[in-house]
Amino acid sequence: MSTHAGEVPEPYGRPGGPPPPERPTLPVREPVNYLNVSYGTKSWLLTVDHKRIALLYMFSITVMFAIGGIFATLIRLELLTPPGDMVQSETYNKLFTMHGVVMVFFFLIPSIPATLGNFLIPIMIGAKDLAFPRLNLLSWYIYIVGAVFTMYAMISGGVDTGWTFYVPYSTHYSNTHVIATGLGIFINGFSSILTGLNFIVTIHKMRAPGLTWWRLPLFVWAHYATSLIMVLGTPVIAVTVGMVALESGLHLGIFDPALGGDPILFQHLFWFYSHPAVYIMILPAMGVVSELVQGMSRKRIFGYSFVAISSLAIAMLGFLVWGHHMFVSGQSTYLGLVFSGISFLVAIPSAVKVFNWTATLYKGSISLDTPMLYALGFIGLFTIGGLTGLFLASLGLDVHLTDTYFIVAHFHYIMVGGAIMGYLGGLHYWWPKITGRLYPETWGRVSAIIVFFGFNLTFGPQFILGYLGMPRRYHYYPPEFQILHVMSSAGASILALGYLLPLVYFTWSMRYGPRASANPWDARGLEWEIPSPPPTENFVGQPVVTDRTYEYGSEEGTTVV
Amino acid sequence: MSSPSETPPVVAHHPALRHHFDTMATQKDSSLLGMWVFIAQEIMFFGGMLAAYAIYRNLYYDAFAAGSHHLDVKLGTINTAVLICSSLTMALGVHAAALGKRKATVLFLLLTIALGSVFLGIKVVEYADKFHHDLVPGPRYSAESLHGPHGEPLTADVALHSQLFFALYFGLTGLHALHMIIGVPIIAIMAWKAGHGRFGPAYYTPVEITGLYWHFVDIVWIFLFPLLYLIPHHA
Amino acid sequence: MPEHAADPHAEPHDHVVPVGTYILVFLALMVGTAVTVAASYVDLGIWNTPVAMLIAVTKAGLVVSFFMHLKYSPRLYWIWLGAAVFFLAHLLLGTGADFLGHLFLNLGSPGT
Amino acid sequence: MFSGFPLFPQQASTFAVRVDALYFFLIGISAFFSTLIATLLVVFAVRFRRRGPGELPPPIHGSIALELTWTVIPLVISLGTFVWSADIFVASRRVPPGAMAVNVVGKRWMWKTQHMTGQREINELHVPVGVPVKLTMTSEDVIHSFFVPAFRMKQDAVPGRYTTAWFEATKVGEYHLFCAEYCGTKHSQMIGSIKVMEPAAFQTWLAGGATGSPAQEGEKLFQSLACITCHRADSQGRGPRLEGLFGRTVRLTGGATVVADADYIRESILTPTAKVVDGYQPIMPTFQGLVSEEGVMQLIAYIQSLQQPGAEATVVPGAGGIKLQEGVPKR
Ligand code: HEA
Ligand code: HEA
Ligand code: HEC
Ligand code: CUA
Ligand SMILES: [Cu+2]
Repeated sequence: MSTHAGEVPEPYGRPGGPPPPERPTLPVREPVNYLNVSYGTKSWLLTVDHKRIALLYMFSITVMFAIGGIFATLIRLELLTPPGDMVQSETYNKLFTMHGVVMVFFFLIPSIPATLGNFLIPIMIGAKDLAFPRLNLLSWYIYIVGAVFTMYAMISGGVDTGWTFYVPYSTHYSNTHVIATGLGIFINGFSSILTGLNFIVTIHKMRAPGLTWWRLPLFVWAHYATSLIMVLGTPVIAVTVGMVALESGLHLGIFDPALGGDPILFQHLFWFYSHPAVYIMILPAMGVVSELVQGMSRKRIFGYSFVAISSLAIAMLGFLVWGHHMFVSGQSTYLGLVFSGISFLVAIPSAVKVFNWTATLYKGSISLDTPMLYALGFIGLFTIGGLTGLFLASLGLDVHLTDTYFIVAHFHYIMVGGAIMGYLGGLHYWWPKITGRLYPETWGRVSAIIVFFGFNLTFGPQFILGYLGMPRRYHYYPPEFQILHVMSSAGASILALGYLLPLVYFTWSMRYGPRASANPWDARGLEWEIPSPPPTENFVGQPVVTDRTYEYGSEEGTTVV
Repeated sequence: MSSPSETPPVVAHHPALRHHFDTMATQKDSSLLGMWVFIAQEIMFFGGMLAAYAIYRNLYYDAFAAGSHHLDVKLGTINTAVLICSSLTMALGVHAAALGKRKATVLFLLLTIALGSVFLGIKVVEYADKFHHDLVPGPRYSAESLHGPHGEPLTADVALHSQLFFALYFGLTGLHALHMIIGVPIIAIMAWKAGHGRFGPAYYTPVEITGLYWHFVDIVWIFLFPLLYLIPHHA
Repeated sequence: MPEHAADPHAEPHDHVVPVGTYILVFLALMVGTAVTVAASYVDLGIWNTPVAMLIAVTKAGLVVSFFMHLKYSPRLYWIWLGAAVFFLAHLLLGTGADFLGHLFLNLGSPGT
Repeated sequence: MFSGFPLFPQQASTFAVRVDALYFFLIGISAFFSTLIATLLVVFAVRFRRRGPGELPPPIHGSIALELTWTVIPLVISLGTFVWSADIFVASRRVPPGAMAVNVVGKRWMWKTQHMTGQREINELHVPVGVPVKLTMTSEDVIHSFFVPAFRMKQDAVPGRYTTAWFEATKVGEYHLFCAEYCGTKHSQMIGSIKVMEPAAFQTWLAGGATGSPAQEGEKLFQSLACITCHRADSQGRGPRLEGLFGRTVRLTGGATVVADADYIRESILTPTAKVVDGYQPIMPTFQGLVSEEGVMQLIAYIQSLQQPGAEATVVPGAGGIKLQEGVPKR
C-alpha cells in the first residue's frame, strides 16, 4: 500500500481490514450510483455510461435468447417422433435456421463481451468509461437495427438456409427472406466491430497507473483476444453476407456455378470468419471462468501468464483453421491436411487453460456458491466439447461425423455447456456489483444443478445419434433413432426449467434482493473496491495499482483508490 | 505518475477534453489508435471481396482481361492522379492544422473536397458508360461491347464469365466510392470546424484522423487501379 | 495512461513533417502511377501483375509512412496494421491454395 | 435393423474398421482426460472446501514444469492423432486402380446413379461385396452430400465440379443412404438405400434392366450434338482427335499443360475456351444448357472409352474441382 488518495475510505470487507461500515437499516438516501443518478426512458436510451449500456445489452440479448430458446423448444418437440408430424418441412427448416442465426449472431456473440465486458472492463482497469462512450451507445443501436431487420425477416415468413447460408441454395433456390436476414447480420457485424475496437483502445490507453499488462485481470486479457477477432474477422463475414444478399437480389454470378461462380469460395469466406467467431463466443467465457476460479477459491490463478497468453494464441491460431469445416466439401486434399493439423494445434492453448484452472483449486479455499458451480460445470463440459472437437479435426473421422448430430452435440457442449454456463456464472458472480442486490443463493445452486443435468441429458445422446449416422437438419428421421431423440427432448425441457429459474429470481432480486456490500465474495480486483452498484464514473479519484491482481493472502493490497 | 487527487490543476481543462480522459495526450492517442484499428478492419473488409476477385481472375483470365479492356485507362489514370493530389492536399491540411494555420487548413480541406468530388464525378461518367453498354451485371447484362485481344468477338463462355469481372468491378469500386461519399461530408465538417476556430496546435485530432481515413481510401484505390484497369492482354 | 508518462497538462508534441517531404512523396506517387500504366503496356510475361503489385505496395508504403505518419508513430499501430495484412495474406493464401492445391499434391487422380 | 435401440452403427466397409479404431482411441483419450479433470475438480472442491470466513490459502503461483507437462503431452497426443487420421483420409481419397465406377448426380431431392453397364437407379445403389466402388459425383442444382453411415463414407456433390469418393463394402445387406448437406425443403427425404450383394447375385442383377451403358449413350450424344463433325477419328476435323485423350497430358496455348481428367473434359464441353489446346483455334461452341449433367458424364464415359488400341481401359477420372491451369498460373 504505497500510494494514497485522500478522503476515499479504505476498501472494506477484507480480512483484517476495517469492518464494513454499517448500512443504516432505513437509509435516508441511497448513495448516488449509476442506477439512481437519473430516471426515465430517455436517461437510458441516450446514456453513454458503459454500465447502463451493458444493461441495455443484457436486456436485449435476454429477449433474443428467449426467442432462440422458443425455436429450440419447437425443434425438440418436432423431433420427438420420426415422421415430421408437427410442422411442415418448410417450417422445420426455418426453425433451425432462425434458432442458429438468433443464438449465434444476436445472443452468444454479443453476450459476455457486450454485457459483462462492457460493464467490467473499464472498472477492472481503473477507468471512468470506455475510450469512446458514444461509439459504445452507437454499437448498441446498430445491434438493435440489425436485430430489427432479422426479426422482420422472421415475422414476415422466415428464412430457411441454415445459419451457414451455403450457396447456391441461399442465393438461387431459397425463396425465403435471405436478403433481409443477410442485411441484419451485415449490420450487426458493425456493432461487433465497434465494440471490439472500443475495447482494444480502452485496454491500451486507459489503464490505471501501475496496471501493467502482467497485472491485468485475465478477464481483460480474454477480451483483448476476443476483440482482435471481432475487429479482423467480422468485416469478412460482413462483405460475404453482403455479397450473398446482392447475389440473391441481382444474380450477379459471384456464387452461381452456372455463371462461373464457385460455391466453395463462399464456404471459405464464410468460415474464415465463422471459425474465429466460435472463439469470440468462448474466449470471454474463459475469461469469466479465470476470474471465478480465483475469486471463489481465494487464490491467485495458477500460471497467470500461461492463461493470459493462451487467449492470444487461441485467437491467432483460430484464424488459420477455417477449412476444417470443409473436409468433404471438395476442398483440395492438401489443404484439408493443413487445416486439420492447425486445428489440433489450437487445442493446446485450450488444454493449458483447463489444466491451470484445475490446478488453481488445489489447496484453495473453495466456496461452492452458484458462480463456482457454474465454473466447475463450464470446465467439465468445455473439456468434453473441446475433446469432441478433436474427433472432428481428425480428417478420416470427420468424413463420417460431419453434418451429423455429433456436430450438433459438439458445439452445443461448447456453446451451451461452455459459453452459456460461463455467462451465467459471471452473471451470478457480478450480479451484486451490477445491481447492488444479492440473488437467492439456494435457488442459484438449484438452477445450476438443474442446468447441468438437463444439459447433459439433452446433448449427451446426440453424440451417439451422430455416430450412428443421424444427419443434422433432418425433419424426418428413421425410427431407430427415436429413443435417443426422446431422451434429448426430455433433457431440453429440464434445461428450459433451469434457464427459467434465474430469469425469475434475478427479476425478483432486482427489486427485493437484500443489499449487497461492495465485496460480497471477499474477492480481489478493482471492481470489488468500489461501491455496489458503482457510481457513474466508477472511481472517485484515480486508482493507482501497486501490485498484481489476485494477490490473496498478502496484506499488500492490490490497489488504492 | 502524478496523482490526480492532488490539488486540482490551476490550468483550465481544454474545452475538447472529454470527461473520461485525464489528458489531451491520452485522448489524442486513443483516437489515433482507434482509427488505426478501424483501418485494420477496413483492410479485411476489402480483403473479402479482393479474395473473390483474385480467384476468379485466375480462373477466368481472358474474361477479366476483356472486361478490363473495356475500362477507360485514361479516365482511370486521371482519377488516380486526382486522388493522389487530394491525398497531398489532405496531408497539407493536417499539417496546417498542426501548426494552427486556420486559413490554410480550411483551404486545403476544401481543395480535398473538390478533388474528391472530381473523382466521384469521373466515376459517375464511367458508371454511366457501363450502363450505356449494358455492362451492369444482372438480367440486362450483355457482353456485346466487349472483344478479345485482337478485336474479335468473345466466345460464349468468356462472354459469360465477363459478367463476374463487372460484378467485382462494381463491387470493389462501389465500396471504394461509398467510402469517399462518406469521407467528403466528414471533411466538410472538419473544414467548417476549422473555419470556426475549433482546432489549434493543442487539439486537431479530428482533422488528423479524418486524414488517416482519407489516405486509406487513397491506398485502396492505388491497388484497385492496376488490378481492375491494367490487366495486360498477352496470352 | 501507462504508455504516456507525460505531464498531463502538457500539449501533445507531434512530429511535424516538413512540407518538402510531402511534395517529394507526392511526386513519387505520381511517377509510380505513370510507371504502372506504362508497364502494363509492356509484355513482361507472367511478371506484369507482380510488377504492378510491387509498385502499388511501394506507393501504399509511402502513403502510410509519410502522409499517415506511421514512420513517426508508436509501434502499436504497426502491429495492428501488420496483423491485418498478415491475416489478409492468409485469407488469400488459404482460399487461393484450394484452387491451386493440386499443383502441390494431387491425391485426387492417382489413376492418371 | 430398422428398429430397436442401437448404440453403434453397422460396420460394412473396409473404412468402417479403420475409422472405428480411431474413434475408440479418441474415446479413450477423451474418457481419460474428462475423468481426470472431473475427478480433480470434485476432489479439490471437497477436500479444499472453504471451512470458514477469512481463510487464507497458501499462495501458489505456478510451475513451469507442470505447464510444460500439460503442453507437451496433449501436443504429442494431438500430433499422433493427426497423423493417424490423415492416413485414413488420404486412403479414402486414393481410389484403388480397377475400382468399379458409378456416376452419381444429386438433384433436389433424389439421388440418380448410373452404372457403367447402363443400369440407372434412383435413390438406390446396388454394389457387389468386396469390390472397390468409385463414385464420381456432381449436382444439378445445390450442394448435396452422399452419406452412407455404415461405410463411414461421405462426400459433397457440388454443382459445377466433380467430386469423387470410394468404398469397398464388406457385408451383404441394405444400408441407409442419406443426403447430409442441407439442400432445401425435402432434405430429410433425400434418402435411399445401398444394397450390397454377393458378386454373383450382383452380376444377375446387372444383367437385367440395362439400358445403354453411359459410354454408348455418350456416343449417341456425340452424334446428336454433332461433336463428331469436328472431332473425327481421322484427324481431319477442326478439333483435336479424342482417341486416347483420357488421362493424357495436354498442351495448351500459352505453354501450360493439363491432365485430361473428367473435370477437364467437362470444362472442355461446357466452357471450351477456358483452356484451348495448343495449335487449335477457340472455335468450339459451349454446350452449356444443351446437355444435362448426366449427359456430360456420359460423354466423358464415351471419350474415356475411346482408348488407343491396347491402352488400359479402366482409367480413373480425377477428383478435385474447377481448377486453375495446371502449369504456370496466369497473371
Ligand atoms: C464456442 C464455440 C466452439 C469452440 C470453442 C469450438 C472448438 C473447437 N472445435 Fe468446433 N464447432 C463449433 C463451435 C465451437 N468449436 C460449431 C458451432 C461448429 C459447427 C458449425 C456448423 O457446421 O454449423 C463446430 C464444428 C467444428 C468442426 C467441423 C466439423 C464439421 O462440420 O465437419 C471441427 C473440425 O475440426 C471443430 C473442431 C474444433 C476444435 C478442434 C476445437 C478446439 O478449440 C477445442 C479445444 C479444447 C480442448 C481440446 C479441450 C480441453 C483440453 C484438455 C482437457 C486436454 C486434453 C487435450 C488433448 C489431448 C489435445 N469444430
Ligand atoms: C449459442 C448458441 C446456441 C444455443 C444457446 C442453443 C441452444 C439449444 N439448441 Fe441449438 N443450435 C445452434 C446454436 C445454439 N443452440 C446452432 C448454431 C445450430 C445449427 C443451426 C443450423 O443447422 O443451421 C443449432 C441447432 C440445434 C439443433 C439441430 C437442429 C437440426 O439440425 O435439425 C437442435 C436439436 O436438438 C438444437 C437444440 C437446442 C436446444 C435444446 C437448446 C437449449 O439449450 C435451449 C434452451 C433454452 C430454452 C428452452 C429457453 C429458455 C426459456 C427462456 C429463456 C424463457 C423464454 C420464454 C418466455 C419468457 C416467453 N439446436
Ligand atoms: C465447331 C467444332 C467443334 C464442335 C462441334 C465440338 N468441338 Fe470439341 N473441340 C473443337 C476444337 C477446335 C477443340 C480444340 C480447341 C479447344 O480446346 O477449345 C476442341 C477441344 C475439345 C476437347 C479437348 C480435347 C483435347 O485434346 O484436350 C474435348 C474433350 C472436346 N472438344 C469434346 C467435344 C464434345 C464432347 C463435343 C460435342 C458435345 C465437341 N467437342 C464439339 C471443336 C469442336
Ligand atoms: Cu440433398 Cu440434402
Ligand atoms: Cu471451426
